[in-house]
Amino acid sequence: MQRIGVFVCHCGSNIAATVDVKKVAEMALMEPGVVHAEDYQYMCSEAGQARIQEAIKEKNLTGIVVCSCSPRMHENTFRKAVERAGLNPYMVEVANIREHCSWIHKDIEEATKKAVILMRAAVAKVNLNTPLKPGESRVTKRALVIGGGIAGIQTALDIADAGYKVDIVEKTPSIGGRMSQVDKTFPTLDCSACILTPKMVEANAHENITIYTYSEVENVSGFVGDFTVDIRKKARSVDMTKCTGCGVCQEKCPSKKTPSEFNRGLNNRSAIYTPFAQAIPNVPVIDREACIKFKTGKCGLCSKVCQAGAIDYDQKDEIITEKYGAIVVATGFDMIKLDKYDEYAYSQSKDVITSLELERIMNAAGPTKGHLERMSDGKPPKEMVFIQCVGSRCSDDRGKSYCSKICCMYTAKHAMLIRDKYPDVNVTVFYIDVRTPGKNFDEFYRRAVEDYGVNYIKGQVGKVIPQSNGKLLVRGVDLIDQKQIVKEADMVVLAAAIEPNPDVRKIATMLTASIDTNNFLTEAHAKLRPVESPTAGIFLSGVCQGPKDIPETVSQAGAAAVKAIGLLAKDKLMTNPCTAHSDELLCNGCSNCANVCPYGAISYEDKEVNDHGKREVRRIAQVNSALCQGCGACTVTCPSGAMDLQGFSNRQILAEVDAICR
Amino acid sequence: MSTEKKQAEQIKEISGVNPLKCMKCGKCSASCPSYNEMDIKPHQFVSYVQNEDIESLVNSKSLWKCLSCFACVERCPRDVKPGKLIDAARQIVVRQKGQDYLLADEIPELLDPDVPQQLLVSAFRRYRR
Amino acid sequence: MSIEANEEFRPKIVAFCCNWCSYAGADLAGSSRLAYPADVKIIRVPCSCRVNPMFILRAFEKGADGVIMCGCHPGDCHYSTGNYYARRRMTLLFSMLDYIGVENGRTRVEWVSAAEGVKFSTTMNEFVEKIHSLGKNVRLGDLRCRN
Amino acid sequence: MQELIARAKELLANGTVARVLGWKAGDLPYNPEPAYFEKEEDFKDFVYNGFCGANLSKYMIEATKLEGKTLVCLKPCDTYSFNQLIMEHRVDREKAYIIGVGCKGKLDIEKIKKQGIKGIQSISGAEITDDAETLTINTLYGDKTIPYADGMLERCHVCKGKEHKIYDEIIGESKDTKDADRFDEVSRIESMKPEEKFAFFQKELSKCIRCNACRNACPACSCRKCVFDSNKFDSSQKANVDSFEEKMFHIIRAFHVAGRCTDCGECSRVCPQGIPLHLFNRKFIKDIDEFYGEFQAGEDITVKGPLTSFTFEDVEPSVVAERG
Repeated sequence: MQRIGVFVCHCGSNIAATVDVKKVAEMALMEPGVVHAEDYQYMCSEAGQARIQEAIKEKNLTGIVVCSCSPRMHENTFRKAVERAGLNPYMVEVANIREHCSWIHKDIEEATKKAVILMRAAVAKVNLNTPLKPGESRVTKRALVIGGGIAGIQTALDIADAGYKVDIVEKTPSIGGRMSQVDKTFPTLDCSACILTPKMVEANAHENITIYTYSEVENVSGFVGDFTVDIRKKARSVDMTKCTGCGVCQEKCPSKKTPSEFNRGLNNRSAIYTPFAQAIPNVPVIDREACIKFKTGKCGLCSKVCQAGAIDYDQKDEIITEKYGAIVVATGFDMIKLDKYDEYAYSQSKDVITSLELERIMNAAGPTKGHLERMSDGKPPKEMVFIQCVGSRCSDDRGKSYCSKICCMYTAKHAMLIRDKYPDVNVTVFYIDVRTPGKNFDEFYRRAVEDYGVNYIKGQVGKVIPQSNGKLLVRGVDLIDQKQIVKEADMVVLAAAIEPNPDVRKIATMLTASIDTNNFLTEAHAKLRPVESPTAGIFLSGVCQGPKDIPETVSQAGAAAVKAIGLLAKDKLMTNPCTAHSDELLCNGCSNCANVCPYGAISYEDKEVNDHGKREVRRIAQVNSALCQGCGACTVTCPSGAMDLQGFSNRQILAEVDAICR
Repeated sequence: MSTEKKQAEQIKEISGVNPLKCMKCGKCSASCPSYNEMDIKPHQFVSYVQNEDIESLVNSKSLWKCLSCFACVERCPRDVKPGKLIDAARQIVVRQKGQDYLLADEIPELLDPDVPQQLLVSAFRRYRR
Repeated sequence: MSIEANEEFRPKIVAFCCNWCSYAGADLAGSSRLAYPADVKIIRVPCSCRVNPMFILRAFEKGADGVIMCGCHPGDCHYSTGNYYARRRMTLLFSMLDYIGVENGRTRVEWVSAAEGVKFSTTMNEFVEKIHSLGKNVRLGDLRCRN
Repeated sequence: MQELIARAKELLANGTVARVLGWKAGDLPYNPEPAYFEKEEDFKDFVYNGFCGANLSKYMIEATKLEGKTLVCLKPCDTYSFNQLIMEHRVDREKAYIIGVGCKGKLDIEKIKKQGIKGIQSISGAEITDDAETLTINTLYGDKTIPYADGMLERCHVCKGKEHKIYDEIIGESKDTKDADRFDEVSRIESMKPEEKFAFFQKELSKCIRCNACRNACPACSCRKCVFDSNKFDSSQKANVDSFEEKMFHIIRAFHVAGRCTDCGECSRVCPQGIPLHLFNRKFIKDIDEFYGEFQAGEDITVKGPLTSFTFEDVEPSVVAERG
């Protein structure tokens, strides 16, 4: 029989205001095995932990139940506390009487009753707990960063500077990401390329960084400290070791009709291409779908003009398998598709563009060489309208429920830059709210209004109608002046919502990292662990976790790097001891458990067993506890109940069921 | 419950709209073809219901100026759909039995020759219900 | 029984929640103060695939009026595939319970992610309401000895 | 039968097999029982006829642990069970010599008796050497004749086919005796109102005396130690009528064999109380077929069972309620 101590936390008034904590402690003493019960202001505090430790020593406690907040919050705190008092850390169970009780119920009597039942279930479970010992697993001192935008680059640089090897896997032919498409950055207006390119170069030159561009993560197995990842290096058709990056092939390539991804389809690129001038690596790829050689077998011009002999039409996709201790996801974002927003005429008029397209138009290396002009006729606009919140803050299925966060600021930036460079152009911004939290952000927005004369109108646009004269009729409203506004514009710029890169769902599944309904990766704790995924060893960097601007992305990237470094710095990791275990006397050797094990942790061996004096060789399931992650799939598929899960055993769960239904 | 409160609840029930979801973007008013004729603007319908000022709403010109074109319903990003609110407010008036809000004889006078007959008939059928 | 007959029916409801998604979803419902009836008591399991049909039957046998199991959305399982197995097991179990005449509203599976505090709360509210409409569980006690 | 005996003796004599697993005559004309035959003289009691319903596959779990090969007589439907046992590594194929014995449907003495036939002294026509069309029953009250099919076990009316799925040699002819749909009864119950379903199963299960015959005969229920006898589930108190196992025994048993049950029908055949236990197993089989595609356990040992596999598009458990 266990000697159990029950400790009921007030959590200030968080619990005590709705749950009669004294009553819970009092009722605990009536439970089997309970020899000590008390309540205290803050169990997680130093003093609270000390009380548990004292009670263990004074009353020879063998099991502890803490009635407090969620075990996801403080289970570890209490485990460590009892360990210091000489008790096995797995002899602790937490009854969640805050998140699952005091915070959701108002009636004191009802909440107290429930808290007592939750306490009983935890006592029933701890009565059956057994001391568990964690195993050890090694840590591969290498990190993988998925995504080569500013988030991925920054994370990789920080990890590499700490002395660890890092690989960056980037899907497109060059690193750089969305930031490389941006012309100027707010709130300082410095040129995006000027601050990004040095970082790209540094990453490329860093002895600890290996960059795989035009590559994708194909498969992930293993677990924290010991992931095995297959990376598909897509055939570039250009030998990276030979290419000098002279660019002649791109000039001579006769197939020049593919919309440029980098310029958001505003102009075309050749079939053999580098996405942009500062691309890293500065080695082109052949787009096999567009290449005449691949389509018809004829042409081969690039090969003829290449002095280095780098063109290799026979190159095949290559699978690189590498081991990693930590994985950082930095998959970034894209703009949402606007096909559901007919009222803004995006697909009807070339002069209705997204903000990212405007970035390319304003960029000196862009399709218009940096001249502000209409994409339909090349004429300079006189009247420009910006529409905010297109697809953001929507509760219908056309857009996203969240605020995209960056649009207010980049719209102010665009408006300001246009007014600065083309003072004769009128700029009108239709907004719902202008959101500018951030250092020097509101000052920036006010400058657009006060110094540059940008016309901000509180109100939304209902419809944009292309006119026969080539102009765009914008029908909006000014909610302050209470009047409808009908305005002819030359260009309309839509601040389209941003969404996580669609590939992230596939990646999250491979990593078993959780993801929300908007495809943003979930953090382990919204406030306290914002750069870690709940899946151990997976870290989050940049917009894949939620909308953010460049400064925020860079700081989060650094934070993710630190977390990854913290992991890589360890030589060994303690493994979760809550693993499956097969009772050799009950095991039939039927293989059903091995069939459902996602980790290949179950093998079979012919073993001599002594079944109550009867000796025989039997085929017995063996669990490799280093591989087992403790999901429990095997325990249910086992018909004889031989397979059980330590820490969540059949008897423990049934005891909880019984206690709740009592 | 006061009559106004009851009516406000009734409007929410008939329309199926939760006015608290409105973020006051004004897209409804921007879309409305009858905006200039209205005394209470489409985006204000929401706050009138929220503030339970149904008296003003049912006595407004807007009630009968709304064409039920549903542009606002179509485009509302927050699922608030002011067109449905005003439609519900109309229902409230229609349901007040015995109270003549508009006599059939008064209609020709109000007629705009540009309004298609079909629209008139269908609207008449709709609001006479 | 007869004395309690006039008392308000307070169902006993057991909710099995996987540690990674649904238990966290329940925590989020808590920290967002999204109320649901106190009749629901949560048991934490590592994964929905840890839920043995025997646990559910045992709950009913011990007097539970409803049992709900929550796990990560299919495709999002922390252990990759656990909820796919759980889905098959629960489908077959529920179908069997329906077959022997147990009201099928007494069992439910809902996929709730760690970010879906609202869904957790709504689901629990709905489920409790459903159990209220079904009343006390009388059919899942002893099938053998009653008459 | 004589051909079978001769061949068995021959294999025993030449050392191919160390023993023969078949049936020996019981004390009544209709209750042969499974038995081992190791010596030539043992064969005087050997019998194989229409009453040899017992599925001998399960005995092979222990038999293949013995020294030398065991000759086992398997009817076509028994071979599914044997395959399933191979899949689960419970029998050693190398230590079995399988003679696929002919089968023209097995007989159910209870069903015969229910037709008002009492005082049975002997039965002819059950030897199945002919076409097995008529049974002549010699009773204290004179001879009675019934069509063979009217005396057949329920499972034979939904026969899986006359093909042996695994064998070393075949002796005797088999006949596909299927003349009904095996899911008819399940569908009938499914269409009842919940109260009716409940009343039906309550009535049937109330007969159970927990003799464990079903579990002992079932080739899928072959755990070294059953969960109902194991303290791992705290359900080992067999005598306690209030205990968990008493209440849910049959549902849990059916669940444990779901996806592994070949529908051999032994559970219902051996139940002394005549509970149609196969209706539980068949419900699972029907659901599995409907939800996850046709599946016959023991037919193909390379296919994973439906409960140890999945597809991303599987139906949600809510299908049960939606189906109405």
